[in-house]
Amino acid sequence: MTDTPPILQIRDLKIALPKGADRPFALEGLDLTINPGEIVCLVGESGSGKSLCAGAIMRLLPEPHVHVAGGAIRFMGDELLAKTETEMRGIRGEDIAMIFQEPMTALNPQKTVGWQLDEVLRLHTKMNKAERKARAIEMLTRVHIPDPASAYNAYPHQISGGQRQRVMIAQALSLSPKLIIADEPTTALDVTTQLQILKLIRELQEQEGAGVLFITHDFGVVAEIADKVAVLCRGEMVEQGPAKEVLNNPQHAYTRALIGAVPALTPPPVKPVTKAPVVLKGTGLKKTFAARGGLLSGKRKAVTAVKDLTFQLHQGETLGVVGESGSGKTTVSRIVTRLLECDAGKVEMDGKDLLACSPAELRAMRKHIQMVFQDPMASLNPRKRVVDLIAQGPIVHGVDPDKARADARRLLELVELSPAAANRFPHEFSGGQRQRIGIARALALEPKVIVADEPVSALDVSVQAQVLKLLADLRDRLNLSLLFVTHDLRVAAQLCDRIIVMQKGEIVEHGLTAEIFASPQHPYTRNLLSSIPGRDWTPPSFRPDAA
Amino acid sequence: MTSLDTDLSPAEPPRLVVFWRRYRRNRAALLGLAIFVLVVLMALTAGIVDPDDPLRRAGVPLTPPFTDWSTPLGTDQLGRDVLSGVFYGARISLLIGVVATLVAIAIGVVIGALAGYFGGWVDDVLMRVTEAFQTIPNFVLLLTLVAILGSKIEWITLAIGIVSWTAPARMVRAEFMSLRGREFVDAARNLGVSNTAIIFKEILPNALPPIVVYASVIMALSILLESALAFLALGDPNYASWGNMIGQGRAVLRSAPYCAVIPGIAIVLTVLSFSLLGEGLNDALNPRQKKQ
Amino acid sequence: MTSYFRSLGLALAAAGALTTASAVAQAEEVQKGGTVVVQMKGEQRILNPGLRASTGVYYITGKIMEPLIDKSYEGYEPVLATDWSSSDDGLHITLKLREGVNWHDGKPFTCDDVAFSAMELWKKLLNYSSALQANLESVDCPDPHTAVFNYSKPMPMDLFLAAMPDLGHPVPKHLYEGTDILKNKYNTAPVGTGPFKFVEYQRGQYVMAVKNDDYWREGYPYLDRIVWRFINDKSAAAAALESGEVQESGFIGISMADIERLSKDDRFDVGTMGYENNVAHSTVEFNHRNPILADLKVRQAMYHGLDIDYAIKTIMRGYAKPGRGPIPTAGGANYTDQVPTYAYDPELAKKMLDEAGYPVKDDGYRFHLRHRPAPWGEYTQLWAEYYAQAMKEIGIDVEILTNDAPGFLKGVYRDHDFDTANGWHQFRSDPAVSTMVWLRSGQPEGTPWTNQFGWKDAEIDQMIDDAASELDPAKRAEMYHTIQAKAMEELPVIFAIEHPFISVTSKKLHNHHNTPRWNSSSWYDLWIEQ
Amino acid sequence: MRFPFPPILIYALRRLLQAVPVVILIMIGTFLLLKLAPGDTVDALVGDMGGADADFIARLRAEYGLDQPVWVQLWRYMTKLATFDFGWSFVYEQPVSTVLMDRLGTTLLLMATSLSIAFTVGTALGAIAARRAYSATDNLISVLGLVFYATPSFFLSLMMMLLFSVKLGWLPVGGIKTIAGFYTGWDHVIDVAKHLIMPTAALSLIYLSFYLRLMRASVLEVADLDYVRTARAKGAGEMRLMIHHIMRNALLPVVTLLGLQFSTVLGGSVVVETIFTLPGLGQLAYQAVVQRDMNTLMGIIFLCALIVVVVNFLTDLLYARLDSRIELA
Repeated sequence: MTDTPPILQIRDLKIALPKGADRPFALEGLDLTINPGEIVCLVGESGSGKSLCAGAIMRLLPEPHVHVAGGAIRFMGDELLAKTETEMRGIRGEDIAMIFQEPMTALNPQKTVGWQLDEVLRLHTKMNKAERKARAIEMLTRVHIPDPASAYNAYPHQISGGQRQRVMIAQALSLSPKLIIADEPTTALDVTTQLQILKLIRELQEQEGAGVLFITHDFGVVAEIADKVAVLCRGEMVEQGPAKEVLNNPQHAYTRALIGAVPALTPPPVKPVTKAPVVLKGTGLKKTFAARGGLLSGKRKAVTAVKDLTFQLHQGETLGVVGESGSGKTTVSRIVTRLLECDAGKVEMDGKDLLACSPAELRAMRKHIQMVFQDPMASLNPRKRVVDLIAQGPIVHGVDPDKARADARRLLELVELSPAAANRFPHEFSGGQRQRIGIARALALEPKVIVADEPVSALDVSVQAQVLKLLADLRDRLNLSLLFVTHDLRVAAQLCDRIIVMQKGEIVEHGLTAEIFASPQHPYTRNLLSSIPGRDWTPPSFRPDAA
Repeated sequence: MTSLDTDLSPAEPPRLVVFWRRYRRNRAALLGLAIFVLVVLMALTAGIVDPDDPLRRAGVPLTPPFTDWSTPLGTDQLGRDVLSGVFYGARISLLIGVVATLVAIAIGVVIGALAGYFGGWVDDVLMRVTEAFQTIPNFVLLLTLVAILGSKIEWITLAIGIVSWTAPARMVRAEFMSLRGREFVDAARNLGVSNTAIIFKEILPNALPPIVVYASVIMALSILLESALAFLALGDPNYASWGNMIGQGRAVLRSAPYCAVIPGIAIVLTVLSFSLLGEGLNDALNPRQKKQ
Repeated sequence: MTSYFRSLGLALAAAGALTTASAVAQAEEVQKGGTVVVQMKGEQRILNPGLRASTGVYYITGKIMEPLIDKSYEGYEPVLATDWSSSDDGLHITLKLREGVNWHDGKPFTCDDVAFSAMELWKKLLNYSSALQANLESVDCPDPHTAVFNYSKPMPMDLFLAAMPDLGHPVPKHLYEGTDILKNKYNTAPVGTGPFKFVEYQRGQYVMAVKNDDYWREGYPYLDRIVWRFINDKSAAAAALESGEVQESGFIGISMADIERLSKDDRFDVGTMGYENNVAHSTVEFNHRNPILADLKVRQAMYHGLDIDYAIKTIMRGYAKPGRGPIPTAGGANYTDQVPTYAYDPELAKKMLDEAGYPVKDDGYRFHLRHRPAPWGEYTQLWAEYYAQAMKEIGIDVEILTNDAPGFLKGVYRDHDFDTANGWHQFRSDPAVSTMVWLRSGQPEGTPWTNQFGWKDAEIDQMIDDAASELDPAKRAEMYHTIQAKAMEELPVIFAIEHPFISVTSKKLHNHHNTPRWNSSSWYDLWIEQ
Repeated sequence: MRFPFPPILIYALRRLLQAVPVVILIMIGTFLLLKLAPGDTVDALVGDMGGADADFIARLRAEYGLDQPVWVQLWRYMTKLATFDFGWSFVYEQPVSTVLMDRLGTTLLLMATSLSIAFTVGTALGAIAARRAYSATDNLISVLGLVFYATPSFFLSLMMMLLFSVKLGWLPVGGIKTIAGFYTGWDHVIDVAKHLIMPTAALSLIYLSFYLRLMRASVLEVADLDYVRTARAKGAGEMRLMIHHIMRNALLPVVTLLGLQFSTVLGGSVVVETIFTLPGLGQLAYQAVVQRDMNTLMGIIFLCALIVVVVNFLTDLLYARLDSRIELA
């Protein structure tokens, strides 16, 4: 890129894990170079060691349990590993700045935005109070915060997630650091916000000419922002190169697998499901939350989560409910399963209104409509063995416990898990495996409808693909009807026959997935689609067995 | 594909083993466990150490310790054997600790679970009752209950349980409030599991760890409360309890300090062991906390 | 628990019988001024001896309010009354009142005060006194310094005299007349004629009184100030004595072990002198409604099972003697030791119980008893535990039911819900007005410290009534000896241990414990080394 | 989002209203409970007087209204209470309000000093222990805290008294001031302070370990939070982290405990007040139970409820002050 010396040079970095961890080194032999004005993406799945790399550069590893065991980290030619803690303190925030994943938790909730911006300046400059404030407000302006002066006085909980991330960026950039480490900075954000933040990072980095180490798991984001890409697999760097190269022509099998797992934005072929009978029908659903105000205040604000929602789900069909956070999509999934009581409307199944059922009737009806939850850890009772988790439903509905357990073992095979899993506890499984158990549990009751609430959003991309494939297979084999709630348009495109796009509790657009992706009608849908990271990049397709 | 998602990781050791591994990391907790085991052993072997009634006249009153080997730790004002009292006292103290704790936890779990799970007016009513109990100073309530019921050991234990349930109730309530929103509870409801089963079979086992830890606090407090009652001469004199021994030994504190100091040390060590035990349990049941 | 001291005060000339040092070093020169701090184990909240007959009250108010007549080792001592006489029919008692005595507020003390106090307080409101003065018709005041008590039935002069030191405290009429006497504010801020004037009463803390410069005994008192500090906790009280914060502790205010310890400490005088008027019995009381206990042989066997000497040595630290029935040695002529006794003999006890038809059963016991101990603190509790210990040795299981005072009183005296009970009970100078209520049947239901034991013996009842109306002292004494012997034989109650009270006094104090009811007296001649 | 004055008032008023049913519940409950106790105040009084004859006893019962059915007594009491009339203490022969006011000062002084010492020392030690987690310092602090906690308060009190009053003669044995010392001004303050040292120490040492342990856990937890990492990444030093970032958030659960513990400490002070003869509400409550002094005990419970309401209100304010996310309205 340029002839100037690299900002950061990592040579043969080794990070040791404590005894008893799944491997001795979190990172082994990492080499990485970042030049000025360059955005280097460090890509990997969870547990690949990518975040520890950032910790090593900042010298903020949780020592002594996790520590650098070898190698060199040279920053502007200086060896960081040789610096004293005091020297490091001078470098942190001033020369190397960091942006974290969770904007909510990464800001001190008890201090105003202004105070936190001020702190960096106070720590590293001799500016007086007025100058610092001017600088802070200038930074807030640069990150495009609407009303910088009032944001300065606000507490983090008083501004939105996107704005908080902007504050984090302002804080990181306020001393024009030479290196910015961004650790999954957009993962927690909605897709439209994500795009804005990515653009912002790009924009500011270009202005400052700083080097950026961008840590992410999302190839879409990589496609959006990276100049260079390094791919980590269980602590080892398997591939490195210019972004375009790696994205479009990956060499290593792992990279290929990862990229191959990224769902393409091409919807499935249209199935003639609309002719099939309707199994689930929602009419005029309405839900308002009487949210409590502050912890101590008695005033309650009403928040409308869903207003006047109507939909139909046909036999064998997958209906996607798509929207950003706060759109009410999750509320929909809870209403139709009657985990939440609805204010008005009907949910009919076999001509019976689920919402009007007595508790006893409802318990019987629940058999027919099962749910797969978002968080595979939280949705499995950690104190129950897998076999009991799966057999629980049938047992509740009167099946002989021994038979139910035998069935449960068979179901494990159906979701491609070894029967040995039956006697284990949930925490002994990986995320994808847990989600398979969740699916098996839903299937155990042989339901007509499965409501899946973001079932893959907590999973790594390769696992995500496998679980999606499993769901699709099962749906086809068992002729299931699926109500699939997701925020991820790529996932929706993969699985859903039809989609409903929701915004602020209302349906703004609905129709066949292919049609909506091809020609979105509503401006919001258009905005959503155009915000998908890496939408212009079509992942090269590999046969799954290519490796 | 490099790794298949469906491959199982190697099986983990049984929970008890994991529990013990975590527990033993805390050295203080190991010490606590050791003392606790000792106290339990004392309680169990009391009948062997002294097969007779510990309240009988065993020797010349106020024999100092280590002077007469038939009463190695000396005798008290009425010639009762201090050693035998300490051993039998372990029984009573443990009994009071365990039973009072069970009573407190049982009341606390029921009230806290109902309030936390159902919320709404149930919660309001139950929490008002809890607040009412919490507002009355617990020791004053205890004195009142003992004034009503008399100083029989059964009643004292029950009364201690009754004045100790509010904290576990609040704790259980908080746990239930956070757990009832968890997806596994939704999952159970979605399977058609009844409320009772959800409360006791789904949520309660998950709410237990902090309660188990807190149980050690109640045990400790129960023993201290009993000794405070005995100090005010409201203990049950029909049993040798450490509290009674101190309460009476206090009169001879200046001339025969061992009468109060020996059971006093027993109480301090036992309460200490409960507390350390609690910390160990916390580390073992609550692995969120940093490991050493 | 203070204050279960009842005393009526009767002549008890036997000076210095039970004793310590002190009172000898009269030669020393008196030092005037200074403050004496007294420890009180419990708080007497009513400071009016005309309303509450209790040593706890006199302990404080004795210095502020004076009785008409007090007692010394020599006999009766004129205080506010200078002379007394009775009409021959015993229906009129005439008192000459001291002249020139003023109340602390400056108003003169006259017969009107005595008449008002006698009619409105002593007769109506003062516990114990209302029975004594039941036959008082009126009090006449022929002149301001003469009071005539008119009775409808003869009042023996010696009974009247015996009662006066405790039950003869006049109150100032001008402060009480026309008010609700029970709620009068001077009940807690007494105004008297005594050597010390009330200053303040801080509840839960102390009562303070200062020297009365206008006191009628010229040149007295010596002290500037007296403070009564309420220290319930016996260990704290002992610590206060040792640290010099407190100079006197009376009525066994600290533990027996500390009393024994301090008796060897040369900073303190420890002894029973000055309590000749206050002797008590530690008892075992039976509920005769229980058929087992109604059996005389069982009661006698139980007495044989009690090692009284051991209990005196261990519990009372030797400051006591074995009881010999309802009249203690302090009973003077009325006392006798010619009574049946029950030596400690567990084997005999077991044998007697076997004979009575109560062999040891499979559970190792002959029978089970529920015992209620009075919650009066250390040695009553120890006595109860010793009793249980001793009974177990002869095969009787005793379960101790501990309650606080109201619970105990209700359980024993109102509900009769007990098998045995123990407490201690004060002998009030004359058996007629004290321990006989323990034996006489027909006591009003629910009255504490009376015969609520279901004990009824027509013979004893008759003997008690006869003795009360007998006017010849010698005959009377004889009758009491018979009653005493009979009570020891029949054992309605075991009067197991007789013990006086004990004071611990700093040697800095002089002229202390020099009257038979010293702690209740006015302390006008007490002085302290500066 | 500063809170202007009126919302606080409104908030205070609402807290007060919320407390009303609780207080009524407490009062009725306590009344009925006490009525279950064997014996009544006349038994206690007669016991105190050393006995009395039957007529006298009956007259006292009628005088105090104890001959009425329980519900009549309850109704009479509650209607009087509604006008804030606490009634008359038959034991002290004073209006209950006077009896209570005499004691309130001492109790508040004792509680306030011991709780604030327990709180400040406890949190400080807890923070130190957490920062040096699992070191020797941590172990020493933790175990020492536990030992004090495990020692029965009367044992601790008696030992202190023995050492400091009897052996060393540094501190007075008990009481709230030197009687007949007649100190004024600063001398009085110093005198009272000297008398309060041991009782305060005895009480605060017990409760100290609660704060210590909670603070230690809380600091450990907060120190792990993301924003502390953010502050580190900004280049903040350990001191700064502790003071500006960890402390305030870590204090939140501890402050909650402060509010909850107030009535517990009042109960705990029964024993300490008895030993040190402090004329406080704890000892008064004990005496009231033993004397069956209904009105006084009810008055204490009522006062206690009020204090708890006020303390909870204050902790709420403190909480809101510490936690910017909470608004009072």
